[in-house]
Amino acid sequence: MINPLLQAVFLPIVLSPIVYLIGRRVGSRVGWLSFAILAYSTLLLIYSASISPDYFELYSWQPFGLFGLRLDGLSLPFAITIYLLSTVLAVYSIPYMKHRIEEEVKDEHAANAKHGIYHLLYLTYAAGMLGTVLATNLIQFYIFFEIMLIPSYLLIAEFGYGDRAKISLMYFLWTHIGALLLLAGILTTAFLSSWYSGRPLTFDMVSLLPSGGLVKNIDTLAIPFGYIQAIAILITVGLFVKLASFGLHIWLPYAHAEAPTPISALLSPAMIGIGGYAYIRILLYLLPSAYEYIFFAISIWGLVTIIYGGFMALMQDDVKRLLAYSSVSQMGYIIFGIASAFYIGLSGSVLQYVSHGTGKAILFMTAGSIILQAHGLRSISKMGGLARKLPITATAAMLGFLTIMGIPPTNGFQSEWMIFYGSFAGALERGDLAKLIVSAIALLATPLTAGYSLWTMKRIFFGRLPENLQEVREAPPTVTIPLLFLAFVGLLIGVYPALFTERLFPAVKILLGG
Amino acid sequence: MEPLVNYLFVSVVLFAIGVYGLVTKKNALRMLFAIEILINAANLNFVAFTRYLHPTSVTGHSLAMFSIALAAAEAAVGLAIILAVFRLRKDVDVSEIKGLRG
Amino acid sequence: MNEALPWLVWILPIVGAILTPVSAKIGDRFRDYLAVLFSLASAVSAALMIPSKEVIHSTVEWIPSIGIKAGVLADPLSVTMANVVGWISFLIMVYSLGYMKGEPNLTRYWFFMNFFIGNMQLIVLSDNLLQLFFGWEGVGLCSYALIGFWHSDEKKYWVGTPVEEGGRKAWGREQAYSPSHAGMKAFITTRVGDSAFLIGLLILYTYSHTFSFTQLAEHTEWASSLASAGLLIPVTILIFGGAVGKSAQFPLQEWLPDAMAGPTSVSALIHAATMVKAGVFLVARVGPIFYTAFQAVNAVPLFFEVVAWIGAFTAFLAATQAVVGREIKKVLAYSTVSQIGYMMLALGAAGLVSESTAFAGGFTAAFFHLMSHAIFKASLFMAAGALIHACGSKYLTDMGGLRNIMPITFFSMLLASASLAGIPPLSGFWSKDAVLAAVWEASTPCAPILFALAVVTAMLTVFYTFRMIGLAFFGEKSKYLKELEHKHSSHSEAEHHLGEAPKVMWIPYTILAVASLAIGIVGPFMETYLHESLEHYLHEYGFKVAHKGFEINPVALGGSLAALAVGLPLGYYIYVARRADPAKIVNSSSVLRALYIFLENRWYLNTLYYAIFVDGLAKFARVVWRGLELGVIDKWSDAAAIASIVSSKAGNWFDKYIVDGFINGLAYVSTIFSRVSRRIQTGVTQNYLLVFTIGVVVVSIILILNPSLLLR
Amino acid sequence: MLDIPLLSLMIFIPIIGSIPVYLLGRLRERLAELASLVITIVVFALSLCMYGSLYVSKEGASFRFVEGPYSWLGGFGVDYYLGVDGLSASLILISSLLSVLVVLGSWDLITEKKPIYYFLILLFEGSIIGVFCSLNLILFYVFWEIVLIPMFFFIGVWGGPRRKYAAMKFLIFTFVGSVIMLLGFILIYLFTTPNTFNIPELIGKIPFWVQLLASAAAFIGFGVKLPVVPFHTWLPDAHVEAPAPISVFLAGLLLKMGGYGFIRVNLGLLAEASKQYAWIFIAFGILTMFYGALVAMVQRDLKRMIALTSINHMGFVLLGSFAGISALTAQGAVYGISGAVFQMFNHAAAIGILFMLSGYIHEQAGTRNIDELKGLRVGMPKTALVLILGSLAGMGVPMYSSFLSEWMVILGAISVNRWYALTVLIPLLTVAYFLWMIKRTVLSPLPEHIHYHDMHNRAMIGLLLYLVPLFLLLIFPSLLLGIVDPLSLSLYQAAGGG
Repeated sequence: MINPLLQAVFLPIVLSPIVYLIGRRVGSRVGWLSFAILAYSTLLLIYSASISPDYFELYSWQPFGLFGLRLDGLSLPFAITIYLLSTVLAVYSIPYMKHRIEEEVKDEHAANAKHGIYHLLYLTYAAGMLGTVLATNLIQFYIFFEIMLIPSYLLIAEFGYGDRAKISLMYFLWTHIGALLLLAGILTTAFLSSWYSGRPLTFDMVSLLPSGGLVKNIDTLAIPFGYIQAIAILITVGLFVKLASFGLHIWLPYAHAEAPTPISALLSPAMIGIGGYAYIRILLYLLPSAYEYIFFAISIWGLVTIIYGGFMALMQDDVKRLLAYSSVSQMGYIIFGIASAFYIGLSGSVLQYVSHGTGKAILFMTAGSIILQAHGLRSISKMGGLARKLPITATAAMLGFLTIMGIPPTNGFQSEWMIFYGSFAGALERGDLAKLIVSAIALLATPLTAGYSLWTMKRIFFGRLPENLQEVREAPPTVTIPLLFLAFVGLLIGVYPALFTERLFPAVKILLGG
Repeated sequence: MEPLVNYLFVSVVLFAIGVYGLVTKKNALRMLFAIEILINAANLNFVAFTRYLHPTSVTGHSLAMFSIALAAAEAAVGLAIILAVFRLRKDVDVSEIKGLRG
Repeated sequence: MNEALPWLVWILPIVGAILTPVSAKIGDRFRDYLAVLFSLASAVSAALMIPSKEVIHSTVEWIPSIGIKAGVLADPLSVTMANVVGWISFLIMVYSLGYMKGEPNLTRYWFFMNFFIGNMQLIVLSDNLLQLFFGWEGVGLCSYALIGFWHSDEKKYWVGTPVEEGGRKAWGREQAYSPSHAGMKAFITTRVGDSAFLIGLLILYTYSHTFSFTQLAEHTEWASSLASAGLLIPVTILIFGGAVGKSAQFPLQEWLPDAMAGPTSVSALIHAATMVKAGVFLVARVGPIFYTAFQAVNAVPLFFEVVAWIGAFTAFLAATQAVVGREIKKVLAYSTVSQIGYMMLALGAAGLVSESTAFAGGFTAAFFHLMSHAIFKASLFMAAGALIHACGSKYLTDMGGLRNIMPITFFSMLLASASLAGIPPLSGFWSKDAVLAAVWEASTPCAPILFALAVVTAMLTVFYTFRMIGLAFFGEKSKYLKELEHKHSSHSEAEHHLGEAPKVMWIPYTILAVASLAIGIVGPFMETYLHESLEHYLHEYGFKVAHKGFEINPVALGGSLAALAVGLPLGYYIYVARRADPAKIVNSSSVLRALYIFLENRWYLNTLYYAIFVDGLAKFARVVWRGLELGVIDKWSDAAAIASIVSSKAGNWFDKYIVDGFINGLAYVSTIFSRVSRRIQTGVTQNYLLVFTIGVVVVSIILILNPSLLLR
Repeated sequence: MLDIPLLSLMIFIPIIGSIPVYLLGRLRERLAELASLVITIVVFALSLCMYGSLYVSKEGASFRFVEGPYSWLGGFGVDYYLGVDGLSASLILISSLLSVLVVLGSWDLITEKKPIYYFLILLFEGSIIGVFCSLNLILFYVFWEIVLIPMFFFIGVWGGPRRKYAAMKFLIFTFVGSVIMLLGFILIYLFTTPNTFNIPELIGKIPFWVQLLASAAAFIGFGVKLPVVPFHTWLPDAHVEAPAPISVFLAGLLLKMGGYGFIRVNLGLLAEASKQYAWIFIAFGILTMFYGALVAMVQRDLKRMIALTSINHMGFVLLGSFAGISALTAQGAVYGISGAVFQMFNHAAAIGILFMLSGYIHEQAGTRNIDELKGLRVGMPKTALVLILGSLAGMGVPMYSSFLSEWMVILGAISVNRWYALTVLIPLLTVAYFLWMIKRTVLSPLPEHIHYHDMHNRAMIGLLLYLVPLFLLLIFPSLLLGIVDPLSLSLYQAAGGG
């Protein structure tokens, strides 16, 4: 098969207009088509992963260097997660968006057109995310970083709930500002690299170029440390907006709560975590010393984010908002793992992305199925005892919560122990007592997650069933099967993490110069 | 033979008459006649100067011929305009025609 | 000897669990029996491991890139434990057939029961801490799910005494909880301990680079490096934290009494016989390793001090609370906590001995007590379940005089509680004796205090045991029972009539009761057998072996006999013979009354925790939400937007009035100028001519006046 | 290939063809539309050939398809002298492309005086192509002035309510500007040996003080066209009054004349002066960018907003070209100058679709007032979709090549002086006001009483055509930069850099 990665990224984009046109005819059923496309692309990913543990595709892209797609141990978990979720959610969207669009548009022709638009944007969005994690060129990375932003913005603006106009605008502006800061950081890096190394300006992060690409960890050059600090701060803040870390997170609860649920289930697990990927991929590749300089600060930041998100989640009554805040908290874990300065910790946060991906996707989908079955009910205080009416949903929700709580045998536990182990190890390697204490505090904060998760579980699924919910029935298989499938994947990785770790650990080790 | 000054004097007189007529008369036809007188004054000068300064050449005479022909054409055009104006407003009083007003 | 056996022991039940939803499709009875079958298979394969003398240790790759292996380790410790767990679980599964008959959603029940057995056996048999932690959280999950089995929270399933049933409020908080709440409480509380456990685990791993027990025991360099980092004591104690949570020791004991909201079979299996022992088992697993570690760096074995003290205190605390328990299951729960305190105490004492040969003593004692307690407490719980089933009430005060109505239950419960009270020659007597002996032999200054605490606890144990028996089986039938009987006689087709429990229920707990008797009879030999096998096991951890035979420590014997001598008559006098009315005694003096309420409210610890960790955190969260999130952070984007709009408005104003205004101003000036200048243009030809002529004249005059202008 | 006078064809086919088109239009107006479409397409085809051959023979730096010099006013060094390099080629390409699209768009939007309208369109196209490929300053000036005539009539005849004012303002500004520019040319002619107006012969021969004066003159001349703040005030009015297709010409092509002039004359002829005093131009460029962006944000009239956007975008051109000429490294120069050219190209397409949209919206909703346009998402979904896509092109977010060009310029700027990194904020502002506009118009709820009618598919496709090159160039920027980069390099080296 020729250049599978290129296909995997561009097939959805290229085919999306066709999907749109077909969608105009067949309405929501076009979801099966986009499901097929994404499934095929996922297979392509797996195929290219099977070719070699570090699989490249490079295309000329003057004047910015190479248009490269790279599937190595680091990007593999992200890529697989993204496309897996997109594939599964494509199926899930069929019933959900049918319901969602019928709420607004009565006329059948217009509704079909909307389905077409939805899937057009959906495919572009998925491809954008994949491109971001596969990119080897900073400019290319940024382009995909934005390409994934635009369709999601349109999806929220077009299909969202509530004051979607304002919220989508807020979403776009916040994340775009973050992206710009990131870009500023990237450009400065590239410039410094070319100035101080005397090489021409380039943005390629693949060192096997004739030109040599960007100098790996450019701080080996004689660059004033002030610049490096500046870059570190720029990139950190830029990416932490995407990661919705404490203080920069405010766009997230709005966006995730008001987006149509399949998109929330893609935004929250798949997209925001990409910030973490970028952090590992870019900052550690280019500026280890900057990382050394900043990792303690961001570990504190991560800790604050963990706890803060947890507390905010406790306060929520809207189930999707609650999940959104829990995402903030989970991103805190990713940040914390990144700050561990130890390869297992970083790999832990990569796995955390995967596990949060499965877990939070499950949770959002369960929320969606409740919304679907209980006719738009989102207020937790009006729920209760739903476990009897929605047994499968309840089971899936339990598994989802277990995943984000990090309870074995879900994959949440694997990522959790790796993150904290890495954090301890990093602290002890440096004999850094403060870091050790911070890590301990962070670990002791995990019952908070358990707290809000189980409490939510109790309030939604246990206890008395309100009168108005007596007629609720279990969701259709197009909803439940994706749920169970994701749950299965989560458990699989949880029991046998070597699926990812075998390639992940070495890759991260190299990044850390280990 | 007559000194040049006499010719010049005559032409000045003619010129003054022409200017006088041109400025004072409001009737377009009269003004046209006045212009004719002006031109003839000029012609007289041409011929006179040539005769006295370059007795051999005929530049002045030819210029005079040229201007007479021109005057004829000009008179024709002028008459045409005047007729047009007359048709327009049963009158050829120039002071009423203020189209050039800025 | 087949290496697959240990694997089977924990994988079979999990397979059974996974099959449950499938078999439920075939038929309910099929589902139930299949589930029981799987637990039996697990128990059998556990039994098949006994004959082997040598240790089975088989591993498979798990996370190769960092050299983490999954594996099973079947040594005497785990094999014995596996058998205890396996067989008791099997019996309880059988019991559930009767007890849970006719409940809805039994698929969930069977699934989690089997899943629990699997995870418990995983804890027991795993050869490394990480895998153990898997099982550890797994059983926690099952406990959560099964406590909350009746998650629709009807009042009858609540634990504790609701206010409308005459319950007391502590600090204005009702002391009764719904099943789902109780499950949540259990999970979160244990989760706290687990976090501590995880911290210890991970720090340990950073130094040892292995989770495997055998390797930890073999190379103890990690101990020295940990000690040099000053982390040895904290790490060991943090790991103990996990045990504290799981085994409901002080200060995390509060979840267990409320865990009684679950079905009684669950309480019997998870919250009496097996899961809560996981903590003890963990300490037993790591105890020897830590002991050798401490020896290696010859540090003060503070770890064991802590274990011993927490054990002793918890034992006392829970025993006092058991004395006033109103619900039969809660009494048993308190006693469970208290007995586990004994085991911890014994383990702690084991580590506090001067020379390593004596370690085996406390170790054996703890383990022996674990076994016997598992047996009689399971039996007690099942019997209690039968009582509740029969009476339809969980309150001791609603029972009474049942000995004639439920003779078998009475008989087995009597045996079991005698064993609990430590009446010779039942198993409880020997094991408790061994514990006391171990404590006495502990070479630490405060050994006498611990011993005293243990004896007092023993006394209380005897008392509350007989209180329970007395209230349940002796004396008059309670008013409640009379009404019940009357109701039944009026319409005999009532769903459950007051009488003996069905076979499927009474057979299991009778078996266990008898078993505790049997073990009691062969007590000394049992103890020596355990002692030897455990010594043999400890030997592999580099302990010196001193083949001391069975002997009775007179002091310990004296202690336990004294306890009996005090507790038994008192209990008999008040509750069996009913010679005195406890209510009167309590109300007689305000001190006693205050004490009674204090005990009934669990020393107010529960309410204290709620005040701090539930209300406190909720308040904090609300404050942050109002103040920071909505107050500050939410405003940022709006502020930015406003700023940019204002600035651009300013720019626009500049554009409109300054730049454009300037241009238009120029145009205006020029128009004024032209308006002035156009006045000249009258349009009358003569005027133009006149001007022209004048001009000519003027020019010519100038030229005439000064011709030089012309001639230049 | 060189034996065909390709450039003259491209100039004179439209100019001469305009007369029959007019006459046909007198017979039946439809004929005028079709005929002008045919002619523009022919020209587009020719320009494609021209561009293709240039692209194949990667010679962006040197002039090709040279015609002449044929003496015209022999005595004064005024020759008929044509030729194209990378710069002119790309601009000619976009001009011919836009002409086709504009003719298409005018079918819907222009209803009266069609024959004369198409006559002027063709005249405009021919003359602007002339501007872009004439190698003689006077010839250049002549075409430059001819361009004004049709534009003046476009605004004055087909314009909106205040068309007289706008047309006059436009004419005065640009005319004054170009006269000053002419003075500069004459200055060059007088004080340079050999006395000639032919650009290739002048390169590198102009004394420095002449360069200073001339570049001052040229700055005003081109600056008015570009436009540079504060010479920009004619532009919003002209745009607001002009009919939509003409706004496309205005912003898409007329402004490019300014950019072209800056690069061709200031960078090509007056290199030293430009290099030395680049910071002045750069300062003006940055001022223009911020100014346009800021002022655009509060506009109520959609079209006025877009007009100011194009001011903002053209600021990039000024910044890029002068940052490039004064760059420290050859690469910075390439980023700057190529970025500027690239930006001109992209802006032509992006602003084209936006102006056409404003026209359609005005036609369909009867207003262009952002506050009165509500719920387009429901009311006119197709238009809303195109509006969003177009705005994305205007924002320079990386879905289109406009992102690449803007960032190339910024890169070039930064490589001159770190403080120019300030311009990173510009794309942010742009995004902000575009999204705000979209929020208010597209995403707002549709009031009951309003009933819009949506554009039909042909118009939609006609609009989406604008986006094709943008998207293509995002993935294959080398299609354009391949021939522009050599030019930028040679300019940079000619200016004594690198």
